[in-house]
Amino acid sequence: MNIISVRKLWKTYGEQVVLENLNLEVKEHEFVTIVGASGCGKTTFLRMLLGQEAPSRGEFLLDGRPLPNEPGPDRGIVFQRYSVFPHLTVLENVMLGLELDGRSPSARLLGRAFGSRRREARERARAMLVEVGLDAARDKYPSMLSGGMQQRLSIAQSVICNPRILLLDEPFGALDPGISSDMHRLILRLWERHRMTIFMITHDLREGFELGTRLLVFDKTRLDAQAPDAFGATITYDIPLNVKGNRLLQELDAATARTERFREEVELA
Amino acid sequence: MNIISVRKLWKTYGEQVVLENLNLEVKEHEFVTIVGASGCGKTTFLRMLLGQEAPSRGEFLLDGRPLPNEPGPDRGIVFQRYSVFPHLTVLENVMLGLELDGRSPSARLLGRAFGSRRREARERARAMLVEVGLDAARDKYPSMLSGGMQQRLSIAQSVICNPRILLLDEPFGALDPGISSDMHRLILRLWERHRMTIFMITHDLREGFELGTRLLVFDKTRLDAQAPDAFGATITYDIPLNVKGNRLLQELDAATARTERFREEVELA
Amino acid sequence: QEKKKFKLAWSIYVGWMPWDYADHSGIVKKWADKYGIEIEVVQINDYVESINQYTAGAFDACVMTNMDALTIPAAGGVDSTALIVGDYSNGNDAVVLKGGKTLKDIKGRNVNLVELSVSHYLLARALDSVGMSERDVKVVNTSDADIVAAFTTPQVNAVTLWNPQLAEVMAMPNAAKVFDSSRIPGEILDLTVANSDVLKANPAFGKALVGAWYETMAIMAADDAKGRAARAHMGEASGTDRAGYEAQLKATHMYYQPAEGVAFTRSEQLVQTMDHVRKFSFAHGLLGEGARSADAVGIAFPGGKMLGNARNLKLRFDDAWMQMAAEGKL
Amino acid sequence: MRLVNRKPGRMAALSLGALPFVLLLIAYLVASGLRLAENPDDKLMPSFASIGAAIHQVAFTENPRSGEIVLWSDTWASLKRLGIALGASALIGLCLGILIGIVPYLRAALAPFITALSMIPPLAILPILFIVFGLDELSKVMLIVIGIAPFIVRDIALRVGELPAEQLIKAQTLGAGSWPLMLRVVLPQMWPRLIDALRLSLGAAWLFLIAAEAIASTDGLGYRIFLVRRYLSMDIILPYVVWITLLAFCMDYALRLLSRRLFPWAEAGARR
Amino acid sequence: MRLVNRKPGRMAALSLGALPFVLLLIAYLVASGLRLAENPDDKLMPSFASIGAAIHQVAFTENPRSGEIVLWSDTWASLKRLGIALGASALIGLCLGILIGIVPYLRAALAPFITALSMIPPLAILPILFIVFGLDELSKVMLIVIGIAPFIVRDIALRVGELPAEQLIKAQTLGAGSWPLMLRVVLPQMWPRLIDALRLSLGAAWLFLIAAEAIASTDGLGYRIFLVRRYLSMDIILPYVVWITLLAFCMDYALRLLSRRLFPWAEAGARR
Ligand SMILES: Nc1ncnc2c1ncn2[C@@H]1O[C@H](COP(=O)(O)OP(=O)(O)OP(=O)(O)O)[C@@H](O)[C@H]1O
Ligand SMILES: Nc1ncnc2c1ncn2[C@@H]1O[C@H](COP(=O)(O)OP(=O)(O)OP(=O)(O)O)[C@@H](O)[C@H]1O
Ligand SMILES: [Mg+2]
Ligand SMILES: [Mg+2]
Repeated sequence: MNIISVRKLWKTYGEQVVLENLNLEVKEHEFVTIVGASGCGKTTFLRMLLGQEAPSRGEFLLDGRPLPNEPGPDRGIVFQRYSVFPHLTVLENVMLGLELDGRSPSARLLGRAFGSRRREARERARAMLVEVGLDAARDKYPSMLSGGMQQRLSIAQSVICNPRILLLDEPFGALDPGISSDMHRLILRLWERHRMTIFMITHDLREGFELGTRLLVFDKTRLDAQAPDAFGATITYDIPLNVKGNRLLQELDAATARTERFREEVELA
Repeated sequence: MNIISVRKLWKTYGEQVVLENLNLEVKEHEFVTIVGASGCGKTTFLRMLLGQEAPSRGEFLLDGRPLPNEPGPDRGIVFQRYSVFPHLTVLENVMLGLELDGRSPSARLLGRAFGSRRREARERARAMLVEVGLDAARDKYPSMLSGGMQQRLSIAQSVICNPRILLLDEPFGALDPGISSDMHRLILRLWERHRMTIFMITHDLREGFELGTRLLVFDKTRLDAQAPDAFGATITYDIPLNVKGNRLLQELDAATARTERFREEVELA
Repeated sequence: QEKKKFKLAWSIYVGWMPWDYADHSGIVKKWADKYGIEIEVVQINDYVESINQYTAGAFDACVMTNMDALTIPAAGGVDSTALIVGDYSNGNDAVVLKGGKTLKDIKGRNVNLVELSVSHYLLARALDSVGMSERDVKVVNTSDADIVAAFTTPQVNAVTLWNPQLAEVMAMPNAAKVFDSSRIPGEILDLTVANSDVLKANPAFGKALVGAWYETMAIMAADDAKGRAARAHMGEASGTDRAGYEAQLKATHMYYQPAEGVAFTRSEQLVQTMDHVRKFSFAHGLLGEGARSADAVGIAFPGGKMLGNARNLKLRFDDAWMQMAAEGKL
Repeated sequence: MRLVNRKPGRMAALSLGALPFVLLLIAYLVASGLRLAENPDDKLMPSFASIGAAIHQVAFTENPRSGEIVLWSDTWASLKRLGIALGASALIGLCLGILIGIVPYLRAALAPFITALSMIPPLAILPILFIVFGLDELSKVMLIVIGIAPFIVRDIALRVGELPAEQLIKAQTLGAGSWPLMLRVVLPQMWPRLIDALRLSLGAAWLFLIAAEAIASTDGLGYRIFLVRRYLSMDIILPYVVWITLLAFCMDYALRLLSRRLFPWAEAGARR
Repeated sequence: MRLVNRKPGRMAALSLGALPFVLLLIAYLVASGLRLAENPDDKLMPSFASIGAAIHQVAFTENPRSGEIVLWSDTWASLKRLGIALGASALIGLCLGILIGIVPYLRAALAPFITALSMIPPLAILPILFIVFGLDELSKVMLIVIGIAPFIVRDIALRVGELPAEQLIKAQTLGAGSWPLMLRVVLPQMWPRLIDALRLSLGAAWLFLIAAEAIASTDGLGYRIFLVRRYLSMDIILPYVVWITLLAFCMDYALRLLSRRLFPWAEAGARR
């Protein structure tokens, strides 16, 4: 069965139609990348998937049932404007999701883990921080981090929980190519291992093509110059992509090698 | 004379050395693009140029005199996290700089323009909004804009004042390729017309190479795995680029054409 | 119903300071022990609040003036008995003018005073005495704590007030006392009042209170070291010293002997005074919104004399307790 | 659905909001009934019938002496004082708060003093206030102002301090001097904060009003309350207190609506 | 350099901060001198000599009756009451404020009631309060709590409402239920806000303390002021007021330091 089904979905803000007549079926373990012009409604779509916004019209189904209209641990998110918790250090920010893990009583009662569970959470968080290159900054507060570091922290915080569906809103926009491809690898590995379903918005077409198993293009099909808000965007292209996980990892390595070569060339110059 | 001279500049936060021994001379009307790993101190460098942070050691000269340690209208900025004024509509946000223009008494007294000056400011702001594609959203408040729209608003707000030095911190990171190249054209045109000096941080190497007349790479030259904060980054490469304004504009047009072609190809698929 | 623990509320005023001394020197405890009960003596700084609390049932006895006894507990349906008539104001309350010689000069002025208090009553009696009425002045309600400071401002040029504020005001330049309570002796009474029901069920409570009071009176009246010490204690507790306190005593006619209290309680003058008071109170709406005439609340005096509605007898002047003290039967 | 996401409908919200008031009313009725059973003349917690009679007396019957209806003339006198005082406090709070919040030299010079001022219990230094402001209307208004303005100043200064540094820097790069910066960037963002601060200080404002009217006055809601306190007329005090609370509640509500209407950008950002 | 960017040094800040106090002192000296020249017995603005004598009396001389030094025993009694009341108010404010701020159903049920509560002038319903809470220590503490807790509740609720929606959503995607959300995300971010709210309500707390002590008490700073007020003993009242202000000022300062020390993340974000 399809994990996500969207049928005749409309979203309006007041007079403005943002999305119109959206239809989409997504199977488990797909990696959907979304591209589209700025302001066309990509984030709005993700927000509806999250349960933060309600559709104005149409159906939004998860596993065939209406999407719960509240966020839940099954759907993780990395917001476009990286939002981390200002009162927690980097390490605590990453541990939070593990500590909140709903199964243990201490998590339910105190939102904390103790003893061996805490140690384990700590270990896993540290390992994740190493992966996103923030281990050295683990005791800093978010306000002391650079933009890209906050972005990576936000990614680490969300992916460590291994949600069933992962929503990424321009997650690598603030990262340099090297770290960006590290992140690609990380995401792909988690995607393979936990068989997540991923929705990722990106402005980097190459990234969209390379990472996804399917690329959606959001665009307006009708335009009225007099009333630019009268028509909304919808999915204009839905392109299946054939490059798959392992193969892509190899390609990424090749790309990294190319960057290295550039470096060397520059050094010679 | 050089507009900016940096001599033996160090910047530390507590124990952490962020920048070490930076030396740089920049002439008027240069377009300096800066690349470097996330968290290596690029934004910190811009913040010092702005007067928001003081160097820990070393000299920072503007026109041969110590940089004033406060921001001023000669140095415009587009922050990495787009910061616009939440209480002003899009149009008012862009008009603000024109209204604050220090020469008229009403600007000094009330921070507003009246009569013909106001009409003129309005016209110019509207024209700028058309250029960044926000004219339809001109009466919205920033909280109602998408991430990319806020970013464009922030750019429009800063460049409309034609500062002598323009500081851009990953200005196009949240924009799709089409709008991004529109922005490139806009910036280049302003750069040519007003003979600004521009510093632009970017993570898109291509963007860095194509736009700038000079590319700086920030990186650490020394590393201590035990104490990752003990050494700071500095300028490891300083590459003069030869593509110049007009020629680049043509290249950009070609690039746009390529995107269009991609579109058509996809449509055929 | 019978009980063992009782509470007396008192507030700081010259005529009631003996309660503080009686409490601190152990006299109250001694008398309470004698009757096998416990009496808690509680100081409440806000005079009105102490009566309100008594009326609301938080205390079994409380000190108050005759007028307040009528208008607050009695009008509030709490049957109250005046156990002890401690003193009357003999100059402790006065009308003071700034830049005026006689009471007649008050005409047309704003008079600052604690509205509906004995000061108000005094002013009414004063105006009466020169053929004026309240219409000839404008009463401005001013709390007793602020009245001295108010008098220092140019806007205020007539006040009615009591001691020790009176003394402070008189110390200021160009303050003239134009009428005081010595002109209406025996009309402003300081009483110790107890709940009649409690008293009926527990006569021991009344006996202990009266016994303690008159023992204190005896000490206080004496011009020996102990008496001086007692007066010094009372002065200090009221925020001044012995000299200051004795000055206040001079304007207070204390009934040191129980017999004097008994005699006064039995006198016809008390009936007349209470008649004045209840008429004044009724005219100012103090007997409650439901009161149709000054007769609404009944007042009983020794010897079967009575004022007002006999079926709503709520204030009783009872000489029996003081009589017991006078006869040494306690 | 999580508790934090479950939102009551309009009707549910209204009835939920009314619930505590109803409970309080019931508690009063029970307590009052118990007391009245013991002493039918009890004044502390009068029955609704006698409160109704008192209300009729003060709110709908002309006072024979003055020809005025007591409640309305009291209300009018009090609201006038309160209005002037709130206006003055808001103005002072806004101006000083912004200045202290944004000009470091002024902060250094004034913040400790304002802090100290806000700690002085005004009721303890009334005599000095009388000398400075006299005893008439001015002094009552001033007592309220002294009571709440320092709070508003400090609150606004705190809020100015919470503005992100980036905004102020951006404005300066757009050519704003100190003064236009305050006028165009700080001030407009402080309006909704000022309304919040005013709402939070309404209770204190009424308190000081009542205290002021208790000091030397011939009309006003506070005057009446203190006057009838002399004979424990809770049948008048309680309706007066309810009336005051209602007036204050309505002012609070009006201010909130005003804020929503005038500053939509402020609501848009936050959650509530 | 723009005024908003010019920062005084440490010494300059200290002397600037002292300036208004010095001016006030001078103003007092002049006014007092003028009044005393006219009437040497004037009690309203006593000279420093007589204030000094009074201070010596209350602060350094044992009271022969009780063997205590009045000022210290008063201070101790008052601080105890204040401390308990502030603690209780903070606790109530934090718990209720967070609940009201984040649980819509609770907000609907309680926000109007708390608003109404905060508007009731407690001094007007004293008789009922005293009947409910008695006349001993509890009632004094309760008067302060009733006076300031509603304010803190409302302030905290407002602040919770200002938390960005993204944070709460993010926490929920990380698996937080309503309770852990409050505990781990909202509560910690409210600590510095609570300290701010406490600082802002210190003045009111002292006010209510003094009012409570003036009504029913036999010790405490407010009691002493009440006691000597009828003699217009400004030579005692003024040092007491200064002492109260100083105590409150120090509490305010200590709270600010505490907040800086304990919640570095809160300072880092904002400008100040
Ligand atoms: N206020 C601060 N306190 C402590 N450390 C800070 C502070 N601000 C920045 N840093 C540290 O300085 C370093 C450089 O930060 P900066 O923002 O300049 O990086 P950047 O090069 O702009 O990175 P990015 O590309 O991710 O934006 C980071 O390691 C960051 O942790
Ligand atoms: N709260 C709101 N009120 C009114 N309009 C809104 C609101 N939120 C979003 N919009 C509008 O909805 C449209 C889509 O916004 P959205 O954030 O989904 O764009 P996006 O595709 O994510 O763009 P970007 O790539 O720039 O992030 C925009 O035109 C925006 O102005
Ligand atoms: Mg978006
Ligand atoms: Mg940066």
